[in-house]
Amino acid sequence: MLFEQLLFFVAGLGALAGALGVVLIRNPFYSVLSLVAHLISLALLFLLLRAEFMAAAQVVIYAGAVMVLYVFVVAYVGGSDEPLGPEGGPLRRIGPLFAGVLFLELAIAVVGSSLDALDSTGPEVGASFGSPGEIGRLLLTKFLLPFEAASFLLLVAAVGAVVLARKRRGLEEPDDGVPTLSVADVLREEGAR
Amino acid sequence: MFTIHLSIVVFLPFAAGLIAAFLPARVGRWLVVAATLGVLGYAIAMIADFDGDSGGLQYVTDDAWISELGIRYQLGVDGLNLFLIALTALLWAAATLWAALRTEDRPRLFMFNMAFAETAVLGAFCAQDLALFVVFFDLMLVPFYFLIGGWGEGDRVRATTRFTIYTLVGSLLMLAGAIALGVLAGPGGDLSFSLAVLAERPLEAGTQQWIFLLFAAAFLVKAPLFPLHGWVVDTYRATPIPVLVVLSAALSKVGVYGFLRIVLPILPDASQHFQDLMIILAVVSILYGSVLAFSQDEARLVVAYSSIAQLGFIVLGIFSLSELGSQGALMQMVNHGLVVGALFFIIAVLTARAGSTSLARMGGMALRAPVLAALFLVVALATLAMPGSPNFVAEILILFGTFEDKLVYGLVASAGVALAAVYMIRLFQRSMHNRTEPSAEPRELGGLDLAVIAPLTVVIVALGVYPQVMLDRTDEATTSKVEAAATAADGSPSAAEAPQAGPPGGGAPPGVQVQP
Amino acid sequence: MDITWFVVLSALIFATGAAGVLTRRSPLVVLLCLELMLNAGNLALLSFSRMLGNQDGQIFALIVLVVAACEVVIGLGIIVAMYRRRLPIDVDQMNELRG
Amino acid sequence: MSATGYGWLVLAFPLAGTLALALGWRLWPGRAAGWIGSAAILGSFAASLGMLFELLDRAEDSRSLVGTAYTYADTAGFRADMSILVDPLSVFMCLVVSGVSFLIHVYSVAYMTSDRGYVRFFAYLNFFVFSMLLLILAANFVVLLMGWAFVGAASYLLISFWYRRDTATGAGIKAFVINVIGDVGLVVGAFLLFDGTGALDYAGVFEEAGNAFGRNDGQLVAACVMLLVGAFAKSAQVPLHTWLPDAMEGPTPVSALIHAATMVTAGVYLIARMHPLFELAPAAADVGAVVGTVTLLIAATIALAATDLKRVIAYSTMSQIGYMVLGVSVAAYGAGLFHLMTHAFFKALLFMGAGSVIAAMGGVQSLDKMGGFRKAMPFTFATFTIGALALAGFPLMSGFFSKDEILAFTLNRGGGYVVLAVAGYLASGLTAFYAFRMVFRVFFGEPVPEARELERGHLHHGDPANPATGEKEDTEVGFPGPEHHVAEQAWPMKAAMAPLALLAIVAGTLGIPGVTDTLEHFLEPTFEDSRFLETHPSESSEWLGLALGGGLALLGIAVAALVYLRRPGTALQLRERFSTVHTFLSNKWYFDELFDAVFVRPMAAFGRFGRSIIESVFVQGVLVGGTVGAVRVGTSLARAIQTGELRAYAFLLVSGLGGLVLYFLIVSV
Repeated sequence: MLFEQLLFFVAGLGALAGALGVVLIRNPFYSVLSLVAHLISLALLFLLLRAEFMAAAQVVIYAGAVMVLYVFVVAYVGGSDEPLGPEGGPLRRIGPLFAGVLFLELAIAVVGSSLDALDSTGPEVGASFGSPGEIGRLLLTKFLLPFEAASFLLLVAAVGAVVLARKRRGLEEPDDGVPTLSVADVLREEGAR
Repeated sequence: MFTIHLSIVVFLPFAAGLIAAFLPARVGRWLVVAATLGVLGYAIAMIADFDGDSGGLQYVTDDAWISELGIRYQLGVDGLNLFLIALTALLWAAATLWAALRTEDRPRLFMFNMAFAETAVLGAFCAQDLALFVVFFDLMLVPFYFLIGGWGEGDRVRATTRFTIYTLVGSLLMLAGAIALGVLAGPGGDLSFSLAVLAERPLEAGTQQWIFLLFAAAFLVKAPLFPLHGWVVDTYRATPIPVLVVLSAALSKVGVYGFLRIVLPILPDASQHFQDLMIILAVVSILYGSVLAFSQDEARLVVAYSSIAQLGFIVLGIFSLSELGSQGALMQMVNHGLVVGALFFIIAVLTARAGSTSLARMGGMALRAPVLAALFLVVALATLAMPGSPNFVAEILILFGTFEDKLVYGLVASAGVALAAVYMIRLFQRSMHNRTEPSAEPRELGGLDLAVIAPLTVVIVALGVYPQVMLDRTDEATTSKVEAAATAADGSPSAAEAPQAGPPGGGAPPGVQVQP
Repeated sequence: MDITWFVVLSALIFATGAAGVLTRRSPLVVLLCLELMLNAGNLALLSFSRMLGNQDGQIFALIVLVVAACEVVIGLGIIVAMYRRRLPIDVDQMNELRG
Repeated sequence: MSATGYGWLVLAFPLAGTLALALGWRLWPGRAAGWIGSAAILGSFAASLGMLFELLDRAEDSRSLVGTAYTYADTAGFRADMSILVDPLSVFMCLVVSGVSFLIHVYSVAYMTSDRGYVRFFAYLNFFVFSMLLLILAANFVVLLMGWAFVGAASYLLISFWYRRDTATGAGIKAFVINVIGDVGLVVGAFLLFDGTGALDYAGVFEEAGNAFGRNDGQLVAACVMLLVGAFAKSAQVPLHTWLPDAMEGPTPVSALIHAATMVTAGVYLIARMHPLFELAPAAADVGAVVGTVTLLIAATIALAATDLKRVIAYSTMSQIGYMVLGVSVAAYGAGLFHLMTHAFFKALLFMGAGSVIAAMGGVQSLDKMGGFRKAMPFTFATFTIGALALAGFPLMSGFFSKDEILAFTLNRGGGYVVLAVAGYLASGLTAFYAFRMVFRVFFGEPVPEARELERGHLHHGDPANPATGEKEDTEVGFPGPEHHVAEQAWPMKAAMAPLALLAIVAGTLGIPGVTDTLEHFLEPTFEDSRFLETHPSESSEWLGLALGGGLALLGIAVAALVYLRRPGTALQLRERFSTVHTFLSNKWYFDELFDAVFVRPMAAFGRFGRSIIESVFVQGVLVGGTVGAVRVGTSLARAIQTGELRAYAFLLVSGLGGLVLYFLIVSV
């Protein structure tokens, strides 16, 4: 029990610190690293919640793959220090206030909730709860449709990213002589060029 | 024996338009023309096959659509919409043919929108479910928005904005009315929007009245009738000709058709209650439209205002609440569609020769273009309801229907017949006779233009020689539609708040209408 | 540990992320803060899943993960495209979509 | 073949002619179109004769036949068939119309030779004859209206035949619009009858009228008055007459055919056809009689002052139609129709002669510029004089018997009708005067250069110009063309004029009081139900009337001879002496100005007002502008939220979320 509590507080503080780091650090590169720390802490919390598969996915996909993407982009764009100063108008200054109010509301909602189960550690669950096997079975039976939709979404996002990031002729870079054909070109009426 | 599926008729153009959008333009445009001709063929087969003795619906399609709200996909044909469908098919065939021959700018998109518009209009005419009708009614706006905005002339942005917003506001009022009608008429959540069901669920007279006003607003804007015709001027100026033909000939009929199909059977007491108001609007439209038609210099606007006057006649016929009047109104819808379509094509031809739509710049075309002059003459005479034209039969029925109960209004309206002679003959004379303007280049109709205009003229003449072909098939249906509203005058329970002093068995004498 | 702790922690992380979205100017960091908010959501989903002893919540979280991945891909793609067009990478200077 | 079969043939010939000419307008070379058109009308005339003989074969009480082709319109109690009525009246009218039309077609074959619109002219002319025959043969109001309106349209087309003249097209519009007003009158009249009797066919209406309406029943009188409006519009009776003088813009054969011999008599035919109704509604018949009398007087006075040759004849037409309307309105049907027939002969003849003179003048129509054509055009002189004698009612000419029979009949009705008869006699004196004013001014006196040239065999060719405005003519459509050689020289014109001259002399023998009553006897079956059938003036009073009329005619001619032959300056002196009267008359009693002030200008003003105020301020400004404006305001509010700032959107989102949570917190408490 104590171990779990200890782990919760360590991981929770880690996650919180990571989150604050993301928000407060001015250098985007360190923000990314801070997010990695946050994600790993979160993965620990997931373990506490008996979501082994999700914890693994969190570390492998998020902290691993996605964050690498971030790092690359930061490196490419060149993460310059951003002033945390007053620019951006009044909205920017009251931003934290809004966030605080939101947290208060949510906290009141959770604490003041009459849901008794919240104050428990949850029911006893079998050893296979949250295991990759269980999740896989659910994905291919009960949640087949969302699963397929998600895969399609990924495909669309991939195509979208290609279209967005590809080189364009005649805008800012000299023509490299390689003709490109986009989906938009196919759909455009002839004569409208 | 083949069976007629209305869904095919309705959606054929849309499907063709969609396919054509992915074909090369020169193939695609002819595919759309072929589809409109197919619909026309279907419509002709329907007229031939139609059982004129039955007043009921034929070729019915009836499926559940949104069952939670009691909305059904219900299509059907009776005498009321048979010829309007044929009219729509004919005009779209003519207009797409016309467009196929000359639209150079984004032809596939243009043709797709035309086809889409035909589907929407056919759907509105066929729909037998109020919700479905509303859907098609609003759907009509979409292709026309793009057609006018994308291919219009002159100040097309302003025209499109005004047209869309103004008619959309009307449509939204109707949507509100339709929802209210369905909800209030369906006690205890037993919702139904089927017109046949609604007609059997009479509402309180007071409720009927405000719902009537909502519907009337939508239909009168669409028609258009004075004073809700404000969108006409800009729109008629800007709209490209093939679009204008179908806009003026078919689209405007959906509004007045709505009165016969929906308002009269479902809101009989309110129709009776507002009879005088509607007749006054109609009469004012007739006179106002006529007077303005002959003080216009722009050919398109002459026809625009003449349409207002003609639609005034149609509304007058409908709200005479007599069988003769409605029969005449229905016939006039078809006739007006035919003549106005032909007129706009002719005006397009004239404009091409004069280089301007101004009557002052035309003139003297008859010498070099005798065939054009002859066709124009036939159409112009039909427009002014020359006896022997189908329009005459329609107008005499309307006037006879009106005279029965509302003699005074009828007499005032008949002045409109004389005024029609003034503006139509003026239009003919200014463009065909007198001296030729130096800037105009009179020349004869091309063969392809002739192929568009001549068939319309032939139909006009044929209907003038034998109008019975139409009356035979329509009169059962029209009679049944007016019945409820006409008898509401005789003191049915819900009309009790408007006591009538009418003679037994007859309609109320003019002016005895008591406003609560 | 009671589930309440997890949920409150999730709310705290969510609010922190929201504060970041509202205050930071670099779109890159805004995206990071969005990740924070999504992860806070995931934490809440898993907490409730544990509370109910039902694995459906975990599937939800997984889907959120997918969505987050997509968002990252598109978001970063936009940032790269902006960079290559020499556009300022600053959310306060982007208002092309003004109506 | 049955009589109705011939009836359909009567219609079929000119219709076929119209279609053949119109559709084959490029095929017909030279004068072929003219001869085709003439042949079609001759066929019609032959078929009319066929009808006549078929009818004569039948017993007198079964001489009314209806032939139905198909149901034209039948719905909700409204029933109209495409049907024709063959009875003595319609046969008589068919004979007159097709006969005179044939001669005028023949005349036109030559007269229109050099016109570029030759084929078009004959297509219109055939269409006109078809329409007129349809009007005559109609067996119900719907078909009647069809013929009625077709006639109007044909007349419009023919008046504006030379459509480069804006005076011609203007006159066409005027004629058409007034005719449509008449049509509307007929429609209303037909409704009032339909409302009472439930029928639209003549037989049904007449049968039921007696049961449905009492004598002088308000609705019936109203119906008859509306029918009269139609009749007046078509027959150019006051106040709907102003189109007729203007219609002289059309080619002269048109004036002869439409605006003298046939179309304008349609009103007379209508009243005769509707006589059972008018006898039930004597009040309406009296309206007809009074209007007829007023018209005959007014027109005769205007004719005294008019200087345009064709317009003088046009006013005389109005005046003569006035006599006919008076006749049929006072139930002198036989006499009225008799006059219709003789008038058709001599008026067509007069117009043909006038056409010949105008051709000789190179298109000039003013009497002031004519003179001395007697020697140059002996044939025209002879026939024109015969026509003028008949018009004046010179003893033993055709007009003498027919006109005076009407007046004798009117006198015989007694009471207030005596006043009408007196006016009629007065006008007959004026008629003789202006008829011979024409003869003397055109054919006597010092020959004008054109006449001298013609005497030497040369035809004068003026510059083609519009006689009304002096504007240069567009000879591509405008007549007379440069190679116009018709005056006195074309045999078809003479061939048409000679029979008419003969008829103008001898047609009176069909109804010499006490000697012959052929026409009246033939028409009797149609009018046998008339209450006035037996109330015929006595022979002696008729002869007394004839003597009086003949005397007045001689007096008129004598005065004209005095003024224009013996003392040529008198006319000018008179004009100066009575300049007010002259101005009044030469301005045609200011009817045009009256209409202009009462209808045209207010309408135009309202049109301008509507365009500038109602349209732009109210309809487009307030209604459309208001709606669009309201939507615009709404959208600009919505646009204000769309700042494009990411942060603003994020704030909106977070506030929304916060608000939502707050809402649930509050609700759950």
